[in-house]
Amino acid sequence: MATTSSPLKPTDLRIGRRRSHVERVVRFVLLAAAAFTVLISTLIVAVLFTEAAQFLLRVDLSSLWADGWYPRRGDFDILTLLIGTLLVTAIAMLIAAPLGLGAALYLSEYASPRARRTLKPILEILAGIPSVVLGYFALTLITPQVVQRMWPDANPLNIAAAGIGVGILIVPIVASISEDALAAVPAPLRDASIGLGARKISTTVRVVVPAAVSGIVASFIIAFSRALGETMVVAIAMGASGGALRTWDITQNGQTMTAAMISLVTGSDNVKGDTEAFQSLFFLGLVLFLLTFALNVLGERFVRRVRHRY
Amino acid sequence: MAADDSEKGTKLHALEEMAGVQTGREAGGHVEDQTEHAADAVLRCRDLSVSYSGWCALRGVSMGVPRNRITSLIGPSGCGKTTFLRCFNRMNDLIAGARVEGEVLYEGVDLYHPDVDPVEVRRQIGMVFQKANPFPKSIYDNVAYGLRLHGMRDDLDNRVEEALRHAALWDEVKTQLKQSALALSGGQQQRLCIARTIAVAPEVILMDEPCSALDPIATTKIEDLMRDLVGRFTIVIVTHNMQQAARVSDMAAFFTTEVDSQSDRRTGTLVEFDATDKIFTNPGDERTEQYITGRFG
Amino acid sequence: MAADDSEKGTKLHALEEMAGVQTGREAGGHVEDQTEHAADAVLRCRDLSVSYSGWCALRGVSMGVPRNRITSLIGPSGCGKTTFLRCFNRMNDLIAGARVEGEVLYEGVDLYHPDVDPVEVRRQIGMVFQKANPFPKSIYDNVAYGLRLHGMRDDLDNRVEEALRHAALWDEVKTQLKQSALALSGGQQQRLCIARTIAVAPEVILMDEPCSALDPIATTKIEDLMRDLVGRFTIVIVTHNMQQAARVSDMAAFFTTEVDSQSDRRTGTLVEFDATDKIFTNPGDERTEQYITGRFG
Amino acid sequence: TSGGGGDTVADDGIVISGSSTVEPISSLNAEKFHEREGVAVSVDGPGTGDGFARFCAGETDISDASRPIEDAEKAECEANGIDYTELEVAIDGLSVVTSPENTDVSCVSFGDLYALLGPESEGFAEWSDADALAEELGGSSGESQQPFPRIDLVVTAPGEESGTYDSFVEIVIKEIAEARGQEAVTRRDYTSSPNDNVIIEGVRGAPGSLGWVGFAFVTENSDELEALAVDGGEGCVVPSDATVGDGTYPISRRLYIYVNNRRAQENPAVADFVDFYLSDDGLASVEEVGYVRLPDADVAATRKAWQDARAA
Amino acid sequence: MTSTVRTPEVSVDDAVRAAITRRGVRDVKGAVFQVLLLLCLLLALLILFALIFDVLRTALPVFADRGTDVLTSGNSSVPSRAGVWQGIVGSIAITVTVILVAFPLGVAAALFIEEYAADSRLMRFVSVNVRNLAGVPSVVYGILGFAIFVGALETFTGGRTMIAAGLTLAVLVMPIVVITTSESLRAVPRAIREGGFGLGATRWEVIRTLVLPYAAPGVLTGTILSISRAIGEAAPLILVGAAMGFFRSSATDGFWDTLDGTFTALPVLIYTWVRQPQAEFRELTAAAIVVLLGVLLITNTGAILLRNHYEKRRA
Ligand SMILES: Nc1ncnc2c1ncn2[C@@H]1O[C@H](COP(=O)(O)OP(=O)(O)OP(=O)(O)O)[C@@H](O)[C@H]1O
Ligand SMILES: Nc1ncnc2c1ncn2[C@@H]1O[C@H](COP(=O)(O)OP(=O)(O)OP(=O)(O)O)[C@@H](O)[C@H]1O
Ligand SMILES: [Mg+2]
Ligand SMILES: [Mg+2]
Repeated sequence: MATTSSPLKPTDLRIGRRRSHVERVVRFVLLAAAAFTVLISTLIVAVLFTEAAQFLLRVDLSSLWADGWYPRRGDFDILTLLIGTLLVTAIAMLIAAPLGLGAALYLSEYASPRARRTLKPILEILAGIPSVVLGYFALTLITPQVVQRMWPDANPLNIAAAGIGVGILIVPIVASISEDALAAVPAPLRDASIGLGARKISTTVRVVVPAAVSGIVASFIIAFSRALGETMVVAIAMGASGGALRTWDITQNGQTMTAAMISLVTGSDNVKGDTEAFQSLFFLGLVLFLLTFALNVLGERFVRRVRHRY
Repeated sequence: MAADDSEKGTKLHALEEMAGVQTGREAGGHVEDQTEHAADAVLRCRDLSVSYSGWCALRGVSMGVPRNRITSLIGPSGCGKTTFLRCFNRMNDLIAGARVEGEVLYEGVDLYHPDVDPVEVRRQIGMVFQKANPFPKSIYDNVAYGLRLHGMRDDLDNRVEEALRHAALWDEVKTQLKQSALALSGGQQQRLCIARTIAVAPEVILMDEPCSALDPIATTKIEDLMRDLVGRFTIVIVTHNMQQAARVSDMAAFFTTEVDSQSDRRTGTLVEFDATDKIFTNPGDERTEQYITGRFG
Repeated sequence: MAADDSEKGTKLHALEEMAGVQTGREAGGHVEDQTEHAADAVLRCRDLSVSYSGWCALRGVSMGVPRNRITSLIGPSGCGKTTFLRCFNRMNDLIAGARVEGEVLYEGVDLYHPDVDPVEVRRQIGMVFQKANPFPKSIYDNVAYGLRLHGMRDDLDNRVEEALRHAALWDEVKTQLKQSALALSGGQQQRLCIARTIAVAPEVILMDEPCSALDPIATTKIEDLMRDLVGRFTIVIVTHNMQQAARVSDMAAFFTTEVDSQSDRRTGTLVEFDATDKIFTNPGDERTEQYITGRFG
Repeated sequence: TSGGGGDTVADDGIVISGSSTVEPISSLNAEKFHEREGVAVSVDGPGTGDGFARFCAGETDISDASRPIEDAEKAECEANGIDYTELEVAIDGLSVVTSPENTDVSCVSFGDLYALLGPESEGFAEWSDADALAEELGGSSGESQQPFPRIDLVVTAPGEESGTYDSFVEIVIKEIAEARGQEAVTRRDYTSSPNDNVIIEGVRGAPGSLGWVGFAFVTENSDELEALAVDGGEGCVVPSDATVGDGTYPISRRLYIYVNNRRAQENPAVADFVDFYLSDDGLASVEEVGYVRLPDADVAATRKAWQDARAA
Repeated sequence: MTSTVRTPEVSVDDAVRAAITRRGVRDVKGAVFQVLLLLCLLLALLILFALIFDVLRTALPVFADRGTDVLTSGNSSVPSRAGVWQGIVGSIAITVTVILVAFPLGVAAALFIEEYAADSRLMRFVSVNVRNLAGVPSVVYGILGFAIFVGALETFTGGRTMIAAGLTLAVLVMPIVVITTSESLRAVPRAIREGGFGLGATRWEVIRTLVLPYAAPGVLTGTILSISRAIGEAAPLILVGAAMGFFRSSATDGFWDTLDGTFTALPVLIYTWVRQPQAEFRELTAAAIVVLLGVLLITNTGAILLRNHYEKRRA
């Protein structure tokens, strides 16, 4: 075995040609796949920017500050849509933040391991419900049973129901990211608090939650971003109709960016021919993309903060 | 460390009376006697066993922890030192499946009596953990945490300062009380944890390998601190480091594991409990000697 | 263990020549000389330094690993033993940010030469890890894994059996070769990992605390196995357990850390390298003595 | 399958696209035809304009349309050598609806509708706000109901993306708007919905409601909605099968299918399908999906046009 | 608190006992807090059950009257004749495309990012990029699909077809596949990889023989979950031109005929029907939702069970 007699050369320490060839080919193929993901984002950005730029060049810029969103009439008041989007998202967060955080706290701090094992998957199922279904739910149950009971005059298509529907949709997002953050709080911190004679509630409220706060904030941001981009719940519960006036009244019909996009492509007669109206689709897409992108970057930053800390 | 040794010498003198009381011990066997004779024991346990989900991790431990002394618990890994220590402030309550049998008396009161509130027990019997675990708050808030919890809000600043002084940390941090505790070095963090514990004026401080994550210099500081504090508190310390046990403690308890040949499971037991110098120079049990001289474990 | 000792005795005789060569050493300082004189060194390193992301974890190590001997690496935690060991089969390549400087020669060839393929290096210089890491496959497939990789497919059954026999595991597992390796006990798993390593006929076996997760009985088995294997292989072992180093190795290298007072970072260095009994009975460096007698670390 | 050249039938199938308004009729006929003849027919309804674009590119056999083909589209078809036959198949009436509780109003003129719903009506919160404008327009468009009641005007109607909206603007608003130099659109401040349920619910919900929907929906929800009579210049006419069918009800439009002649010749299944579409069975679908059947004279004319095309 | 106490331990006992014994009031605040948290969780779950109950109740008459006919009939403007068949066909074809495209690409990209790429700034950009892609709203993917797969690549996809729709959803799902795969890869113990490398395996050999088999259950679970997300998506399909309305197709007869033509999918069908005025369509919508939820429930539960199974085996 020992080869003292004939000294080794560096080239003796090489593997077979075939093995190193396979290695190179595989590496290249995998690299191509990874590059593809970059290509997609490049494409998204390129498509959105070029078409949106054309839209902006073509359209009368003052129409971006009209007092309503009526693309087929040339009124492209983006503020109308931003207000609608904001209202829906705000209502969604008002529901999802406490509900999701409460559920996460219960699961991570109070539930027995067995309860957690059964309850968490059920929450995950909630996360898997498609948004058309929640839209149906918002339209057929939330509007008549919740919204119109609180405000009898509420429009059958209203911002409140859409917001509640979206809120239900994002509860699992808040719950699961917060739960991860809470679970990442090291046990020694809890021990320290308990060892000092703190009760469970004190430990939870004063130690665990502050320690997990950036993860909790991240869950809010990510859920917020998801709510911004949610389409079908809004399109069904609030109606993806051609246009809307600016309104802050949540019992009335409004318009979000996403629903506006759907209505631009679902028009029946003579709709797709109108280039300006149609290109406003890309403009909306760009605004939505930039908003959610910014939020996601922010959310990621908070998530990473949790990871770095411990 | 040289200074430490000389100091230890005088302490050991004081201990000889204690050790005198701790007689009546054969190798293994009649461990129960050990506790009966303990002069002034703050904590005392009788035939204490702990099991995790039905499997016995620690069996039949009886001993007393003398007041205003440092008692060290030593033994190979997994012999149940931590488990034992956590019985004293009912931290084992928090582990699902953990069961404590036998009796633990604190000032004569059964700690596991149904009327006893573990939360209050933990205030009076504080704990310092292996890895320093300051809260991700400011230095000040770390120390004030327990004080606020227990409604000791009057004169908070003074109490915090006092605790930090006692923990020999005040001079190092007095200008940066509002800074995050996480920015402190490991040794400072551990002293902060001690400050946090003594701030609420416990009777006993339990320490589970408080120096194992620290470098020698930080370790020396903590050891000095322990010797300072022992006038006011009773300290129980788990350590892996024989030298540390020898340096710092007045009494030492040696635990080991017995392997059940059938199930291949291990159960911890107390082998002997005695004055530290006795344990290190002239142990009563062969296993203790083997362990201390490094021949097993 | 007694049997082991006597065996060790005879081995040590054989070593005395080796040790004779290993002269010219002062405390610290001129460590480089140590390697120049090594009689028949399979592996040799000169002024080896390793840094992680720019921070130097190990500095200026020079020594030779004698053929068909067991060389142990000892020292306090974090002194760079593992880091050093992994230089010998370029496992450090896998750590992003790790940089190896200096020279590592294997049979006279620079292991870090650009023409050298680390994959082949690792076949010839095998490794056994601290925690047994059998693949989640059958016992047979674990041993056959490396053989198949390197195209040693002919006579697979015999080669597997041979390797398991050499690893003193054949009798225990021969009826259950198709069973999952994860069902074996810790000690058996570690021997399986050794079998897996020797199956591909390496020149050198590097072992990083192979027994630290094992009980004494399994440890003894592995130690016996090492003494058996050393006739055919060169073995380098990292161990925390002084007793084990003393029992099993022919040569011992003692590492320690030097703390940079400014940055509070530690850098490992080789303190001394010599015949094991010399290191344990009459070390040339004060730090070695302190460590071995348990006075620091 | 009919006659000789059945060999290509199964392979090709029939492709129909175009108006989503006509789609339900074609779709139901496709079902019936499939059951009867076993021929697969694919139908979708992206819109009349889209339908013609595909039709004139030769991608479809039949194009559904809710308006006659426009000149630009004609040119496109011509350029591609697509020769087609226009067939009228149904009438779609639009009902102007209000709540049954609104007893003050029973008939409106185009001028009234313009005053209530046209581009100049924006901001009118009560019916009576439209009085002045309606008055101004009153002379030109017949019998006016004003003064309107002083009740809240709550408008719920289809949105701009819908074909029904386009029809309403085309028939009711356009002429007056152009005469007044306004854009041919409705007011913007109303609840628009692509969902007819919601419109019905909105109209039912408020006593002063106003809206317009397809004629069919009123017959289905007659106890919840009140269809107003409309005066197109010749007196108030209540919408009904009869008045819509004979054209006396003014807000109605014709629905068409356009058949690619060459495809009808090459693929007998296409011709068979159109035969079926124009048969009594096929035209019965018009009422089944809620539109109004053509008067008999028009049916005969359509059938004749088709016969001529087949013969050619 | 207690000074040097010698004999009469009784008094010490009492003092200490008083100090550490529960006072009259129990921990009310804590109990209320816990109940509140539990309520949050239960409310979230209750909504789920209300939804399912409501849908089932509404859909029941349809299934009772028509049985499986609802599943096998094509779309129709007459509610009593309409069924979800085209939706099912479309959803299946789209899902197959998604699996064929997103799964291999996603896993490959994840392998490169986790196993090959050095921890360089470029690679950090790539993985941040993937994370951001996962957060891009699905409508935006719809726009991308419309511009690229329907528009630019029309000759290849045939315009508004299932292929274009499938590719759009594949691109939408791919980042999620990458992320979940990355997570499973990171969960492979270092020791297993080191064992392979230590025996002289090349990187690809380590991946193929050790890492992938170990990570497979996690990768599969993640993939199933992300694919079930694709099954439920409607918005991007509407943007790439899924047929709305009472679309009929030859899909009523055959499966393959429809790949290059107009298409729809279950969620789009639901969106179409929910907007119809007739009450019967509302029931039909509920029935379609039951079908969709049924499909998703099966896939998701399957994935979760798979994961739990392997987690237990590993533990
Ligand atoms: N929460 C637990 N659940 C189940 N078993 C446990 C738990 N904690 C400890 N054990 C087991 O009980 C035994 C004693 O553990 P313990 O931590 O008390 O030992 P130790 O002496 O403190 O060891 P070390 O020196 O390693 O800290 C060990 O075998 C351990 O595995
Ligand atoms: N992958 C790594 N990245 C950065 N630093 C590392 C890495 N691995 C080890 N180190 C650092 O290098 C130093 C030497 O580590 P090494 O693992 O070689 O020590 P060791 O002597 O094997 O210790 P132990 O006895 O605890 O195993 C330590 O300070 C360690 O924190
Ligand atoms: Mg412990
Ligand atoms: Mg190591």
